[in-house]
Amino acid sequence: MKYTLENTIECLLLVSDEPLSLINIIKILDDNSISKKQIEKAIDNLNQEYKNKAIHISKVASGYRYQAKNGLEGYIAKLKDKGTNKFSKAFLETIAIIAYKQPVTRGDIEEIRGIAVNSNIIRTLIELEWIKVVGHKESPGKPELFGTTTKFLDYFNKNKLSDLPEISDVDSI
Amino acid sequence: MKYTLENTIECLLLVSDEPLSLINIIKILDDNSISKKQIEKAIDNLNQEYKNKAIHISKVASGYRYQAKNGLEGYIAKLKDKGTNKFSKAFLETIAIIAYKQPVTRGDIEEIRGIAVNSNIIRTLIELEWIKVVGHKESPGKPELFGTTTKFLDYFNKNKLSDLPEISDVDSI
Amino acid sequence: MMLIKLWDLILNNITAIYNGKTISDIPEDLFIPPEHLRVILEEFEGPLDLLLYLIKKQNIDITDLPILPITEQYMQYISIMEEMQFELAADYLVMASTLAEIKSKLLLPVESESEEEEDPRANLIKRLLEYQKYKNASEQIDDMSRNYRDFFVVSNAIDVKKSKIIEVPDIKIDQLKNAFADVLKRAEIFSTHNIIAETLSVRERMTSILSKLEGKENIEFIKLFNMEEGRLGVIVTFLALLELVKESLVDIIQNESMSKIYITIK
Repeated sequence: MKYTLENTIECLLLVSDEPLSLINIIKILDDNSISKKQIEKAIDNLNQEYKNKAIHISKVASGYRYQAKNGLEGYIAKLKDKGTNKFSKAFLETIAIIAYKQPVTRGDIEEIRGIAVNSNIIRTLIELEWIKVVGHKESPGKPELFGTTTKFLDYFNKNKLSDLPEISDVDSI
Repeated sequence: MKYTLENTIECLLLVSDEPLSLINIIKILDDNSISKKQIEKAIDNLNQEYKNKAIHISKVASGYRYQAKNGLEGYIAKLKDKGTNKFSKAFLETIAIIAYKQPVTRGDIEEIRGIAVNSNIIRTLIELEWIKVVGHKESPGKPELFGTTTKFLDYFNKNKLSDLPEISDVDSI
Repeated sequence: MMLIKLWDLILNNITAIYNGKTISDIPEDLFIPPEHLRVILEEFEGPLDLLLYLIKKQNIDITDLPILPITEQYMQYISIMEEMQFELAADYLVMASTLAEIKSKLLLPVESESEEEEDPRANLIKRLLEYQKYKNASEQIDDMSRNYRDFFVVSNAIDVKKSKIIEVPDIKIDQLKNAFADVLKRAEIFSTHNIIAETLSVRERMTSILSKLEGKENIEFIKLFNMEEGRLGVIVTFLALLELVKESLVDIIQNESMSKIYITIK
């Protein structure tokens, strides 16, 4: 290898569109002598090196990715020309039900919300790869069961489903 | 500033989807005491720091951007092998939005699709010469405005943009 | 008349968001244009959401849901929506009949022989609480830090040289049109923008004006017009210019009155 493991991983993570898991990295390197541990160690070393830098490697549900540290939001916001990422209430309620009650069918969502599910919302969630079909319910018509994906967690900077805020039963309004 | 000029520029260039010119960077930093020379020097320092790394900052027509050095092509190819998205829905929607809503910025496209624009798609569209930069929006960071080209119309065998099929009842969709 | 009834419903404390502004405390004499009312009505995510609102507004203890007044208010609301020819989802009517059914059950004399007769309201109360639970969850999700708003991901930061010759995709014109129609449908989900179909010729002209200006200091106003295009062409160019000014992409400059007008890139 022309570069150190650290430098190689740094480059791969920066080139990638998506977070890379340890397994992804091992597959790309295609070298049996490199263990997961070594890669984890290399990532630690990189983060050590970045101590004073404004970037770092962060671990989310689907793997490792670079993120900006706090402190430059003002500049980055100017750079990004972003929309405000506001979601409609219907969208948020739908994803909340799927996230917290998965696996759920469309019918389950309708039952809770008391109103027909907007197919565009389901389609968007599938295209965003925030949800996927995880199976079919054993009932007439074999409706699809939806669950959330690691990409959904990535978007919110979470590692696993249990990192989502806890919700409790409601007994008064 | 919480970070050194070097670390700030490093972060901005990495977060940006597009190359940044010296003027872009100065605008973003919004600090009259920083000169072009200082920024050039900081970029030099960064490249000095990257001497053994697999990445470096390189100057292209529209500004500075990170590039991979030689030596990791094999790995990068595997990483990018996941399909160029050329026939994907994202590709189609991106070109459709540019065609029908031009001139648009990346931010506009993201806002309409609700999903981050894949830089590879924009690059492919530019390489195909289906779109080009037609100007810059007067907002911080001066984001590029994209419009379609005659080559795009040629491909669809049309003379002018208004020959594209009309989306008549948009409101009722 | 219709407005007054609605007034009752909205005045208390509904905080409907219209164009990002809260319109909760509107002076009483202010006329609310129908399209604003529509926005207020659209704030409800379904019959359960409407019921929750009515219950909250009256500070009712949900475990002792007074079906009669709630049903009346609910029906009142539905009739306003119908009067306004608001496209009422069938689910609202289903709820109306559920309420009516519960009401009639409550009016029936209690038959003592059936032990442990369930309260007819129990199921509805359970659904309301369940819905409130997920409404809370959706607000929590909305508050979570998210990419591009609260933190920034570095993705695809490095340019990689394309070695292969690019392959031209095979796209039919209808696919393009359908893709755009799809995207517009989807855009409704992200609530921050309104998309209006504009005539393509104006959009095209905007692009061509910008292209003409690219790299130049300015262009004389009159040179942008091609008289061979006739009246329509002139109008299209003019509209495109106005649109460019509106989007702050160009400036129109005239140094003194009656002198030449120039267009510059901003």
